[in-house]
Amino acid sequence: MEISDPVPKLLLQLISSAFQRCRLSEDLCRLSLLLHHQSTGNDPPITSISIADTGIGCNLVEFQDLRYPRELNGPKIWDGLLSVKTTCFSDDEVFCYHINLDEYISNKRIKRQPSQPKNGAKFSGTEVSLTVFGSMDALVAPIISFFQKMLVLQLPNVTMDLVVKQGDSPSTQNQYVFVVNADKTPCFTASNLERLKSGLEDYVLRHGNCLDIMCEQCFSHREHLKVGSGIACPEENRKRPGRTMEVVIVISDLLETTRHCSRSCEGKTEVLYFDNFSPSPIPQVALSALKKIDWKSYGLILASVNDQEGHVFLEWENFPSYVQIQIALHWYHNKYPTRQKTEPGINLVKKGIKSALDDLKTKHEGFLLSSHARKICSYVPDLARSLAGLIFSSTDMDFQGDCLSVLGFQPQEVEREAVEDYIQRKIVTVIGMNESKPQEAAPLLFFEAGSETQYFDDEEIESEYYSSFLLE
Amino acid sequence: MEISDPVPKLLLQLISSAFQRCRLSEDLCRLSLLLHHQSTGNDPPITSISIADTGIGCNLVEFQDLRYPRELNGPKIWDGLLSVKTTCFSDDEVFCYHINLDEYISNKRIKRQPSQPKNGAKFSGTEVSLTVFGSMDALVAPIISFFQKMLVLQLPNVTMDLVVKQGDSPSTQNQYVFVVNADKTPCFTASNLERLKSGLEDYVLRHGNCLDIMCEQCFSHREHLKVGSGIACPEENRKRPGRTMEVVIVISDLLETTRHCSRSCEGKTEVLYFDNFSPSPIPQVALSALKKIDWKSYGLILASVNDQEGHVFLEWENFPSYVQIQIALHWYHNKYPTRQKTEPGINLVKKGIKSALDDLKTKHEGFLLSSHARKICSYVPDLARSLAGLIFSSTDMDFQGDCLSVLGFQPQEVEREAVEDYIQRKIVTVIGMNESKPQEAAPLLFFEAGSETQYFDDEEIESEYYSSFLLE
Amino acid sequence: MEEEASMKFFSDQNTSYADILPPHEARARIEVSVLNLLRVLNSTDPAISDLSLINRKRSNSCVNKGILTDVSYIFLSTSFTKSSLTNAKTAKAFVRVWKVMEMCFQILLQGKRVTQRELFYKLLCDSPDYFSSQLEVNRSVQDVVALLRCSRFSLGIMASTRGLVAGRLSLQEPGKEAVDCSACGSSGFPISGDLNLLDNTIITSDARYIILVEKHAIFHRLVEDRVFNHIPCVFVTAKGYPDIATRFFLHRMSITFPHLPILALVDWNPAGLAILCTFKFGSVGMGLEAYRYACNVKWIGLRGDDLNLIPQESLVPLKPKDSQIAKSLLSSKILQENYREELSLMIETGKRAEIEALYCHGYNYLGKYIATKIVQGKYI
Amino acid sequence: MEGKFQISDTTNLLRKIKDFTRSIVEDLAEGKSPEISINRFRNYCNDPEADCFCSSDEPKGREILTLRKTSQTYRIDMLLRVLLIVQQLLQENRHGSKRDIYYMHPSAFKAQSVVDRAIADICILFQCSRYNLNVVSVGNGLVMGWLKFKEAGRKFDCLSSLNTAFPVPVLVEEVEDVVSLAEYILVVEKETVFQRLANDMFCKTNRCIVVTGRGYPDVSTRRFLRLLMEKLQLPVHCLVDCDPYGFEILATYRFGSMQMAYDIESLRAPEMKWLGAFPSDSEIYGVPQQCLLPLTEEDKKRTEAMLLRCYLKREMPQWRLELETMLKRGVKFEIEALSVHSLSFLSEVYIPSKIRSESLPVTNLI
Ligand SMILES: [Mg+2]
Ligand SMILES: [Mg+2]
Repeated sequence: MEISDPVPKLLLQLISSAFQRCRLSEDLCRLSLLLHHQSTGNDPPITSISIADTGIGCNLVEFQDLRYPRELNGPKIWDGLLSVKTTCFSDDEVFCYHINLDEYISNKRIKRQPSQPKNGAKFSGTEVSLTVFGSMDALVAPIISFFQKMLVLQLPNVTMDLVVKQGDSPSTQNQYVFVVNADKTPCFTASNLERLKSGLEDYVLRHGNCLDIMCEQCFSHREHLKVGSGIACPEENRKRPGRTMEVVIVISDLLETTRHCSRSCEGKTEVLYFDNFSPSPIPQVALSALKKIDWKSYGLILASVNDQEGHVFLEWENFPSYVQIQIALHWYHNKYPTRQKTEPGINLVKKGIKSALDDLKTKHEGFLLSSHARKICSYVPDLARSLAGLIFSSTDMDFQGDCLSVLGFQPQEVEREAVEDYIQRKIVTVIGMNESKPQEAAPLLFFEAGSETQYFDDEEIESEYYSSFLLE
Repeated sequence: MEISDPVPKLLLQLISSAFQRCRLSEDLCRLSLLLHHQSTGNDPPITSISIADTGIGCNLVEFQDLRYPRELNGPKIWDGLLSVKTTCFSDDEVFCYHINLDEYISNKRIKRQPSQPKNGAKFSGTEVSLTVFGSMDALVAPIISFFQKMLVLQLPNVTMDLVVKQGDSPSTQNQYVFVVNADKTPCFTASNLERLKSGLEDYVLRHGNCLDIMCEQCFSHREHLKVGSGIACPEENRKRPGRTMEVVIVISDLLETTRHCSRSCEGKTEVLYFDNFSPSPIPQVALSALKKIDWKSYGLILASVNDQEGHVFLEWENFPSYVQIQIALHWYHNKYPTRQKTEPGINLVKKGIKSALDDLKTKHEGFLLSSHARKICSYVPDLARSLAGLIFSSTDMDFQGDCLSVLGFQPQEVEREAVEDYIQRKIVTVIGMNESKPQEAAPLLFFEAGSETQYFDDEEIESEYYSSFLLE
Repeated sequence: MEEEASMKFFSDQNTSYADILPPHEARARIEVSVLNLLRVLNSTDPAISDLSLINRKRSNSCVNKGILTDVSYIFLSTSFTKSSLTNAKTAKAFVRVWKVMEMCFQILLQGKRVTQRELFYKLLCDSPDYFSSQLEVNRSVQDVVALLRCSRFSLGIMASTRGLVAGRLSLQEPGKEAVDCSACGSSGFPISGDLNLLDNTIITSDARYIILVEKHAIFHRLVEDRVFNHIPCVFVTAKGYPDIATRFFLHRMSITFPHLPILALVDWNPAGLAILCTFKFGSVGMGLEAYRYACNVKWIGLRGDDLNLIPQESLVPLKPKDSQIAKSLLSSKILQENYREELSLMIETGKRAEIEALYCHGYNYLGKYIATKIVQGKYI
Repeated sequence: MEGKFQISDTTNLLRKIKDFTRSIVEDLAEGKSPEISINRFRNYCNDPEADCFCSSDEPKGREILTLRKTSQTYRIDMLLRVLLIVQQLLQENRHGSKRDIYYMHPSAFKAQSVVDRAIADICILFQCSRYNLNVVSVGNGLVMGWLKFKEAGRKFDCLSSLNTAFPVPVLVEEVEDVVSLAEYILVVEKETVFQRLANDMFCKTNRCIVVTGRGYPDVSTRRFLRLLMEKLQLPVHCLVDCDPYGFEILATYRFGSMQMAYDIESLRAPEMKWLGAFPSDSEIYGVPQQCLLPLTEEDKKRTEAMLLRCYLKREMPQWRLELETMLKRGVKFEIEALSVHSLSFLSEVYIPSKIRSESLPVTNLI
């Protein structure tokens, strides 16, 4: 018998709470999870679970909302009893409670147990433990995945580890450590968004944080990643500031040689969602937002949005499979903890995503262009060639010199190719800029005080040379 | 009560016989018809009829074929009794008979009456008389018409008159005299055909011999009439000669001023038929022949043939209504009388008519041309103008003189128009001749150059202006 | 508003025209275009300059009714159409303009001229993605003309001309002997397509009239008969609708000899009148290049008055195309009343007559006809 | 003597016209239908294997026009109408064009082709060329180069301006005093190529005379070319597009046209050589792929029809082979396609090298 779904969900909630307690601490903290399978003699087997953190100590209110994870049909796998020990820095003792989640009457839920003295030691922390029937095989993967995602937030003061013990022999013990790579990560003073960007980059480079180091088979340089980020705040922030939607998008070219790396998403885009510094299933509203983004204006054609129990993947119609897009959304309130759970509005999510896309576009010319702009860009090499041709074929050296200096080249050092390249890049940049900027009229090649100006179309009089008076 | 149809028919037969007896006489003869309406007191009224001729005297065989004119329903209007007095030149007495047409048994039909002595007088003649009940109003018109048609044959030795008496007062007596206009008509030696031509001309000019003299309102000149005639003899004439079909056709333009003369036939063509020197209903075979003539080859399109109890009218589709066509057919045996009544064959009739039409064509150039020839003729004025132009514009006076004298003009008297006219007429004549002559095989002595497509015109393709800058 | 509109008619400010430039000046304009583009492109507020092309639509055409002069003309005003690289509709045309400019620049550098067909092939091989038909090339050339305001000829493109001249005229091209146009045969002297050359040709004449002939064959007849010996005149024909060179030449004549009346002998049909009007008023189709060549052309024949000279059979029914042309002519604001009347007469009678119809009076009649008309002052 | 059209002087022709008129008048006066015998000519048949007489100048049959058939009567009518005009032209010693004649009676003639046919009939009837009738046409042709001549006493001095186009003279028969220092005559199909050569100053570096008929050559251009050939005895080379239309033009210069078959001897250029463009030139000179256009169905039909012409098989089998090659390859190209790489390719490379190789016996076949 395995421990079935409801339990992991409860566990993730407990871990998340522990993580928050660490996060809010100003010191380095540790979050340890122990899964101990006491297989010896017992049938059904018993797994004891302990979640210990060195965070700021817990508030019993946190447990108020926990519900007993009920299996509709099936044997009872847990008695519903959480054993909680917690102490704040300023406390003199460690408080102990038994919390029976199977108890409906709330004031009967929590039973105070005798406290343990701290003996003057100054520390804070919490340990929550429980014992369930069944093997823990189904528990390990979601917990690892949770920790891996947690790392994306790159909170530098929290180290996480998971110990899985089979029986009592130390040889059957596995330990997983989840720690932010300190030398590569932003310092403590970095903003949440900066950390998220860095975290998502790492996440991509390490194949979803599965690896300890960057996968060099897939990515040769960190610089090959294109990262864009955006922030969106709700309108009412003016009155009650603090809520923020942060979006980071990382686009990476897989190396030619390892395009078919088994760990890649095959061109699918994983969307990570964090709700108040905690990995979270994506809410419906964000899902809708993802569907409603005008991807086409970024040259993307969305094929489908697959929601596999909170794990969301976007599929594209027109993107080469070796290009990977990774999206992370983080919705949080600066003043944590707040008990009031909120959801972002759909426009807020869209705004955040678009702002991240626009950021990408701005930073990378010719990137994420709409199909219209890409079509225009396809003309650019030709145009650049003609312009360079005009410059270099001219016999008027002054003119050539003027052109080159306008473009910032030194006359002596100039190769035609470089000029052509430069013009091409410039034009592409302008095309990209035009896309994101609200259209404002471009200047005319010759400054003229024309009367009405309109875009021409095919209606114009046919350019027959020997045309008659009648064409008037 | 009127004397109804059957009686006139019998009367016309009797008159016809009397006419033949006159015709065969070599002297001048007279044929008198007296209709006497004895209205006084009697009811129903009685009309006594007498047909007297000074011809050669009759042969009783003539009466053999007469039948009592029976009315199917209606009162008996006649007792069937003919009273006949006749004598030949060589007879000493006038023989009298009563012939009862109502008697079927033929040898009971004729009852000899006492003869009357001639007292040595030398004369010949016959008088047939009968008495019928009823008024004679319906009798007069057909009899007059009969006599008028009779005149068409223009037998110069027979004078016909009709006296119609109402009661005994001379003031109520009308006399009609039908006499061939001696000074205009051919002499005795003229052929039957000549007389028929002349007679039909008169018939037309006098509006169907209704007038005593030519109607000058309709016809200004006799010369305006175009007359054609034709004779056709049956093949077997070689063995038993004598039977002849003679056809005369008169075509007349009515004067512009009186195109709508009430007496004209409005463009319809009356066909007169004579059988052995006697007006006769047209036989079926002649009717068929009329329908089968290839009128189109004479430029005529036959619309319909109307047979109104023996009076046949042809209607044309394409003939102007002021042009009148009159046709007379005469089928006879030279050796008259012959008891054997014959009918002409259809081809004979056709042959006769065609020969008359061809006669017209020959005599009148450009007349009765087929639509094909008329189309050809439409080029004639042009041709003539060009030829005259070639002659008159030439600066070579000798040449001009040559041409004019070839055409029969005296150089000094020549006007270009006259020459042009003359040439025109000449060409039309040639075209008409070409028509009647059997077509020779087209003189094409070349082999075709094959039907390859010709793409280009050799000439300045100055078709409206080039409007393209393409210099090609 | 009204006043402002009328003001425009009397100033040259609002007309757009194409200059005839020597090669180095045309090249300079192209160079300025490149520099302007680069400047804006590499500025602090970078942009891709739009090309402002003179609007070649009918709606941008104006009529100059000569009040102070006898010359009326049609011209393009200064309304623009914009060709922009960032506009999907115009992007390709934008690139084409530069491609054509580049090609013309090369040609000018070589001191050569090309035909439009050659230009087409060059562009077809150089940039097949942009040019697939002659039409696209022609249009782009027009765009370049509208952008640079210089004539097609100045861009190094040869113009073919069908124009001929003959009569009492002497032409001396720079560095050559003078040509006596009364002695150059019935085929006449061809008007060069080289506008610079035409501009620099010395023209002398003792003629008293310039006679514009619609048809080549009529021109030939008049010259063969040496009609200019009897009527001191110069004959000009464009063999139909005029090309720019012929109009340019006629205009030069009218400037050089301002007192010579220009009399047009055209068919009595709407197309004939249209040809006359093209000489007289110009056409929007020639756009920027030719409005300045409008001449005060008078209509000498054929006209409605002459119908009694023509046999009935030489009058041919108007064809549908004629009616179409007539309709279009009538809708023109510039057409003067007595021309309108002639047109209406054509429509009313439903007939047209060719000049050749006068030959029914003999082949030498044409000269007499023209002389009579001139003597009687019968031209409108 | 037989079949050759002798150039008859005006008097002679006028006399013939008068004889003709007189004979018609006589026939009519006698009530006879006039019969006008018109010979038929052709310059080729469509059976390349045939043992035909197409190469001879003899008539290939004749028709007799009478007043029996509507169509023939119409033809006589038109013939006489035109003849009247011709007689006037001759008497007044003026020239008129076929267009002039047509326009004199447009409603009677109905179409230019009617006049054309009447003129052809008259030429055949009187065994003369069209210009003998004083019917001339204002040609479209142009000429430049090493040439000087007089037309009806007026001087044409092409030498004075070697690269200027002169119109081909209208009165070709009155051309005299032809003087030339040229080594050859180059006939080009198109005005564009002519202009190219002018622009390249081709005649400055090459001693030649360049002629173009501006597309399908008209009678004056062909007649003028023939006259130059006769007077100057120069080799003639022809440069046309490599397409069926170009070939048709070439064949028209070389063999004359079917329409004017009756007067072929004064119009064709019998020694003309085909300079190009040949189908194989596209490879030899690297014509870019996009300049090669596929033959249309119409093109193919045309080409197939031309391949049947007996004169090709008989006289120019190598031309025929080239034409077959074109059909096989299924592509055509214009002369301009040769010069995409360099504008002066034609004048500096292509034409000179072709003309040089002409003198070599091997390639002299074409
Ligand atoms: Mg016209
Ligand atoms: Mg061609």
